[in-house]
Amino acid sequence: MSTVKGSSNGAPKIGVYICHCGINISSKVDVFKTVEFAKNLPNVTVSREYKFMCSDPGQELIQKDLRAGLIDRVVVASCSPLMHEATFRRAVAGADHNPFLFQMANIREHVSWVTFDKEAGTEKAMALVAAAVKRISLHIPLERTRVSVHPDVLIVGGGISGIHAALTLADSGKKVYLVEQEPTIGGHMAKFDKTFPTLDCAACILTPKMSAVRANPNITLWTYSEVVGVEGFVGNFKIKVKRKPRYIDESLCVGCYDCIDACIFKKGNVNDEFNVGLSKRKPIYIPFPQATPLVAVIDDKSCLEFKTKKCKKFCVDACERKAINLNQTEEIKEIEVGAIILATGFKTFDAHCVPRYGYGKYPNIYTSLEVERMVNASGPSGGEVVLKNGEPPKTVGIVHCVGSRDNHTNKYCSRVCCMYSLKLAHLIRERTHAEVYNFYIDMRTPGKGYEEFYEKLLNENVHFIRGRVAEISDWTLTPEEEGKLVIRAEDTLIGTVRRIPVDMVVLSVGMEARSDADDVRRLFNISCSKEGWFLERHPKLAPVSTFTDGVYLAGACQGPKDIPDCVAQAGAAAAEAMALIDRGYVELEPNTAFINDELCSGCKTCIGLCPFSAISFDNIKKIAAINGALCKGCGTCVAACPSGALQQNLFTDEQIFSEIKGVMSYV
Amino acid sequence: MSDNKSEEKRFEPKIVAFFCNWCTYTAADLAGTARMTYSPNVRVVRIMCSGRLDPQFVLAALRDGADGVLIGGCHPGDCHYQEGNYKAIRRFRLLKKLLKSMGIDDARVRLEWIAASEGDKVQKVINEMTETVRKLGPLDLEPKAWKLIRKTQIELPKAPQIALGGVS
Amino acid sequence: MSKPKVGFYWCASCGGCEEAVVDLAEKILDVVAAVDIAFWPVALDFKRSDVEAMPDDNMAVCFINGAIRSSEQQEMVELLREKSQLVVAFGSCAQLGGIPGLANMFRRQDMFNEVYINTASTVNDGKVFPAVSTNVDEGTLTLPLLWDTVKTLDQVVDVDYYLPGCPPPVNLITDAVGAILAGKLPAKGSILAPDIALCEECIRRDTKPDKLSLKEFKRPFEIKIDPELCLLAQGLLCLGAVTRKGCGAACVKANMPCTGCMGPTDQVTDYGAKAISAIASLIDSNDEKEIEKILTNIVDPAGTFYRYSLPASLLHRHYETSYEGGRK
Amino acid sequence: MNYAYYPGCSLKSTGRAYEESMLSVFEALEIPIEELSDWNCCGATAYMSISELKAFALSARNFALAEQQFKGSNDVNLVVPCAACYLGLNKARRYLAEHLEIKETVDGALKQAGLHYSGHVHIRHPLDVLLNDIGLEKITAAVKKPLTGLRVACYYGCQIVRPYAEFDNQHEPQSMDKILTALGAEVIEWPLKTRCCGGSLTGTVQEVGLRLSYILLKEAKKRGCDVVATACPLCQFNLECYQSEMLKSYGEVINVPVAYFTQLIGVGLGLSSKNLGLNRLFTPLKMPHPVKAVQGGQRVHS
Repeated sequence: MSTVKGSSNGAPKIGVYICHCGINISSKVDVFKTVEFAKNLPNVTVSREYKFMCSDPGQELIQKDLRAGLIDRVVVASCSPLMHEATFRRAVAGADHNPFLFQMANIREHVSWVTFDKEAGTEKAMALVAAAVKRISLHIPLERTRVSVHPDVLIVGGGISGIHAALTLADSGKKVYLVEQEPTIGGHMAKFDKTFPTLDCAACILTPKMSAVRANPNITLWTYSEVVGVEGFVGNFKIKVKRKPRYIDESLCVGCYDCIDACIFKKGNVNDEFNVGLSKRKPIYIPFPQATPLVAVIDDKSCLEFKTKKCKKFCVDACERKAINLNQTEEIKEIEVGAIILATGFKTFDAHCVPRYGYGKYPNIYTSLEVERMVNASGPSGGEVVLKNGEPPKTVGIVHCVGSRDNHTNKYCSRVCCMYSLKLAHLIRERTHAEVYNFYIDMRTPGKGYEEFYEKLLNENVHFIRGRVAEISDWTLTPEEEGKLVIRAEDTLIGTVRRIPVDMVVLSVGMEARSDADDVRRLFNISCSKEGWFLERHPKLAPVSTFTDGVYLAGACQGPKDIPDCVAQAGAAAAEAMALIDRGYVELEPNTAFINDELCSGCKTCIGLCPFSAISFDNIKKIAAINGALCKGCGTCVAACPSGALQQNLFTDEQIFSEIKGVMSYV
Repeated sequence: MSDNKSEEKRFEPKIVAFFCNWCTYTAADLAGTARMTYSPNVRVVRIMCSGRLDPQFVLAALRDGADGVLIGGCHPGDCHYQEGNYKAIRRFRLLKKLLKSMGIDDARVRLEWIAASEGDKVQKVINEMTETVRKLGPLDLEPKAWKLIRKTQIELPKAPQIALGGVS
Repeated sequence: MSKPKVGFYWCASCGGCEEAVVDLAEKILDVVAAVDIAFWPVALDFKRSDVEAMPDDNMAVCFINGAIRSSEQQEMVELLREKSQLVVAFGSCAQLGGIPGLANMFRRQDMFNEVYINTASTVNDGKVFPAVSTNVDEGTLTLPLLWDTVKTLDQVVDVDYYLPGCPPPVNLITDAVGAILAGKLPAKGSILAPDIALCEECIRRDTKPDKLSLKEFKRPFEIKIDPELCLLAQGLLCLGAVTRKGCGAACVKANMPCTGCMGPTDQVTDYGAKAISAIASLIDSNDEKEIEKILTNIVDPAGTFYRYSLPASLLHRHYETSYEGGRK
Repeated sequence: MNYAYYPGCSLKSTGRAYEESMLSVFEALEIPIEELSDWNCCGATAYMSISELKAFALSARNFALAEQQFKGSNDVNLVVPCAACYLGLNKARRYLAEHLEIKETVDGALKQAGLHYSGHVHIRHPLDVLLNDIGLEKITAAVKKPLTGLRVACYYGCQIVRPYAEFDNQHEPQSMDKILTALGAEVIEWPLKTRCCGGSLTGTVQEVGLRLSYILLKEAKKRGCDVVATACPLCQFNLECYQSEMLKSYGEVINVPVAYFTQLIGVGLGLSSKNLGLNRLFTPLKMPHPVKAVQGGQRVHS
């Protein structure tokens, strides 16, 4: 249905297009009634509906009317402008009209999807359409300003996601800064033994990529470093990176371990981060043999010299290359980049938070990550799965969903635990031939070859008990339970509570946002989901972009993910960054503030209000002056301007007043 | 609503909302994507930042027939433009003071910090706001402006005889 | 040919506007020479009947000052509108409601009680209030009805031009008269004053810091006011930045903050709201509690920010005291 | 900070020893506490299971009285030793705070009695008060006869930490452990701290109730404890009074003393066993190394 009217000359000719969005909108908004309503609004010459306005035929509807001169301004009532404003602006521009003679009415997210009653929905939709129509008459043609894009990219976080993104970009010839806060890249993946479902060893597939990073001339690798300052905007970020002193000259150290062997401490005396505390390291150390860069680091919190200034400093003498420099100080690097990829990863759930599982209270209760190290040939026990008493366990219980799918801790599913629990079950059985019990709520194995892996485990005589574990304790009732850990859980398949005595418990801890996630997101000016995961621009259509242009997400910092998903997303993030850089420029939204010199009294009210120092006082003209390139278009100064001399493109007082009148013009 | 006879009489307040583009408007979109049904009485006007909110807009909305105004911005410290929401809260505080002194129940104007992830808060706040204003009843500024003129024709009570008698 | 006829009339006002005409001093002679004064009750003996007798559009222009708040004023301005080709709202009261407009903060009866009962000097045992009609032996005496709500001139009749100020500055008056006589008039509805804020002509502008922020607001009697320094920078609520220029910053020169009699510039809809936005933006705190504390020294927001423009504001008047307003 | 004491029915009957010992301990530690005058049933169990609203109304009356009695202070700390009362009152306080419709009805009821509750009452368990208001330091300082060598199984029961973990961990409560450790006792590590004692089942389906308390005592004994410390009159009753029954049913001699944690504190503070109601215990409390007195910090053994 559609109607076309002539218009009195001079007056704007507005085209209104109402979208059904399949039935997403039309089920709660009477589209035809709305078209009728729009037709009778002032200056509306064309009023149409269409199933999917965002589709090509939908856009062509608009373009035809523009070309035919039936209309010179466009209002589309469909989804959120955050979703398709860009699409329709392109369409308008495509028909040789200024893209800013366009306004969108959000009748899906803000109406049909949130309104129960169709009549009410229709009324609300009409109000929003009326508002857009009133407003559009006041729109004027605007030009986007172009800003060139700096060709370099910053990647924060050197786990598998950061590594993959870095290599992808570097291979395309882009210069990349990879910043990692640990002394080595590799992240969590480097700690794993085998990877599901293929059971190929993590190191075998990761370490080549790590050394590739080291070798690639396009990648500047800054480990033991943190981003401390972010300024500027898409295409032109100014970054400050703090390089913590490792007291070893990276360019000289060859990773020969001589200094470490020479250390005054003959044995390790500090919990080894890489082995998640299962072993000790010395104050001077290399995290693990494949560390990248393969450079020693001195931990000044535990080094005798730094604590007492009384160390004999054998390490210094031991180093032939004189790489050790105890006077090294923290260094601030300032760089410019066009795009940023955040790959800051995750942390595992702290099992102490579920006291009823006895982690930290009873011996032989381990987290999955600890067991990963245990089963790892290069791990603290050289790959042996052993109890505290050195014996191999005869029975092992693996508890799923620790810190996942639980109202007391995290509501969400961590997505990887079922699969890695199966993997650990397999490895433990392989190493010890122990009886392994998996306690699960649901077995979640979506993914290529995942279900098959589960199938395989079922045939390896691993026990599966469907039910959340109630408690783990040393409270024994029968002689055979003596000296064991008793797992109490309801077996929901046979409908009874079971007590299973085991020698060792593995708590399959879930994934959580890093504790510093909130600082990081503020630093980069992006949002977080409730759980602390970085928020993507759109869950489906913009999963690696953020609401801050030029900042992209890769890996588990955006939500729980397994390795394949992380790598895939890292590739996507790299591609987004590449697209931005290869375009070479960004077009800034023209919604900036501007000043009417004749009206400015030079009262200076606005100047102090701009957080971007875009406003200055022109001492010759004695009025305020705005630097359009610095203005980000918040409009704070506009609201403050006492004489209305300041206005904001696309959000002038007039336009907003008319929009208000519009929404209040009820049918 | 008309599908329910008993509710036909119920007063449906009109509320104008000013939502900042980056947090609250996005949260409202999220509420939509999550299909969180809420009361249809609120009409959203999008501004880039709560710092753009000129108190004039609030009064204009009331003058144009709104019974309440809802303002939504990013949580303190989260402003996409760093400090816009701080300017908003300063103005809002003084505006509330003015409205109070003008005899308008300041519950009719509400400011909420709603982050992009808080779709449920959008639902909650809008429902609450609708109920609050429903309880307060219609503000009805615009029509009243005209009624006032008619009112001027109402006669005052006659004064007692003696009053001017003494004068004459 | 006969000289153009001119009328002056006052409604709810203090008489200051009439004074302003007298302030024209010798210039007034030029005016008198140029025009016939057809109606000016304050100065010359004219009666309403004289006006009623005039043919429509008989006067070239009628300057009306004062707000409109009684049936009589309404009748008069409607009459004068008929008889004049141009009507000029003269002064803050006619343009915005002015000081009398602050009566819109109260009920009529409350004011009567205050004036005819509560004031210390009043003796009124009979509790007599002005009444529209009163019977006495000689017959019935009538008084105009005092409205509950004060209005601006253009809320009652169609207005062609506005002369802002309390009272309008002499130079603006002469310019206006000149323009009218010369027929060089701007678009209908224009305000016959520069469309730019007072800071522009303020002698203290250069002393205003580029980035001004305020930790507290002070009231004139609370401090010794620096005669050079920007008054806002001294913490005084000087509304110059929100107010139209044209007065030569007279008050500021006299070491007193601008209170806004010239009204807002053309781009501003609601003077008070805009003032609030501008002033509040300068508060030097992001903490709600502290902000509240800083605001406590703004004791009468309505009286401060709507001193001259309450009837012209978007809210017009106090809500709950209006007849229909508020919750019953 | 002043405290209002809400005894509830138990502490005036079966739980007398709890009242006596708690009040003496408070006195010894110079904690001002004043019994709530004209208090009534907390509304727990019976009422709660039949008509919540009535239960809330009963609780609310106590709150209103408390506010009345302590007009001066704007916040009243209602000390509630009985676990059932503690939970019942706590639940009522929360519901009144969170559900306006309930508050309105209850207010109406209170109005009838010329009372008003404005929501300024806090429900505090003695454990909470001693640990968080008074503090271990002050308690340690007051110790006269350290409980050294006394192996205690701290038993919290179900109602103090569930469903509302107001002041302690729901699954692994620690407050009693900390306090008694401060008094020199050796608290044993056992996982049954909050496992059901059988509750009112011992009165209804005895064999079930009995089994539940038996499990607790058996485990406590197995871990070599000298005494089980409780914080609930019903738990104390169940665990103490049925030990002979257990002998009958399970052929096992239990004979473990079950004392209120306040009694043990009292012993540590050197209060007379009469003031602590120790004489009321069925199985008398035996100190491992009888301590005569503390002379110049030196313990002298007889």
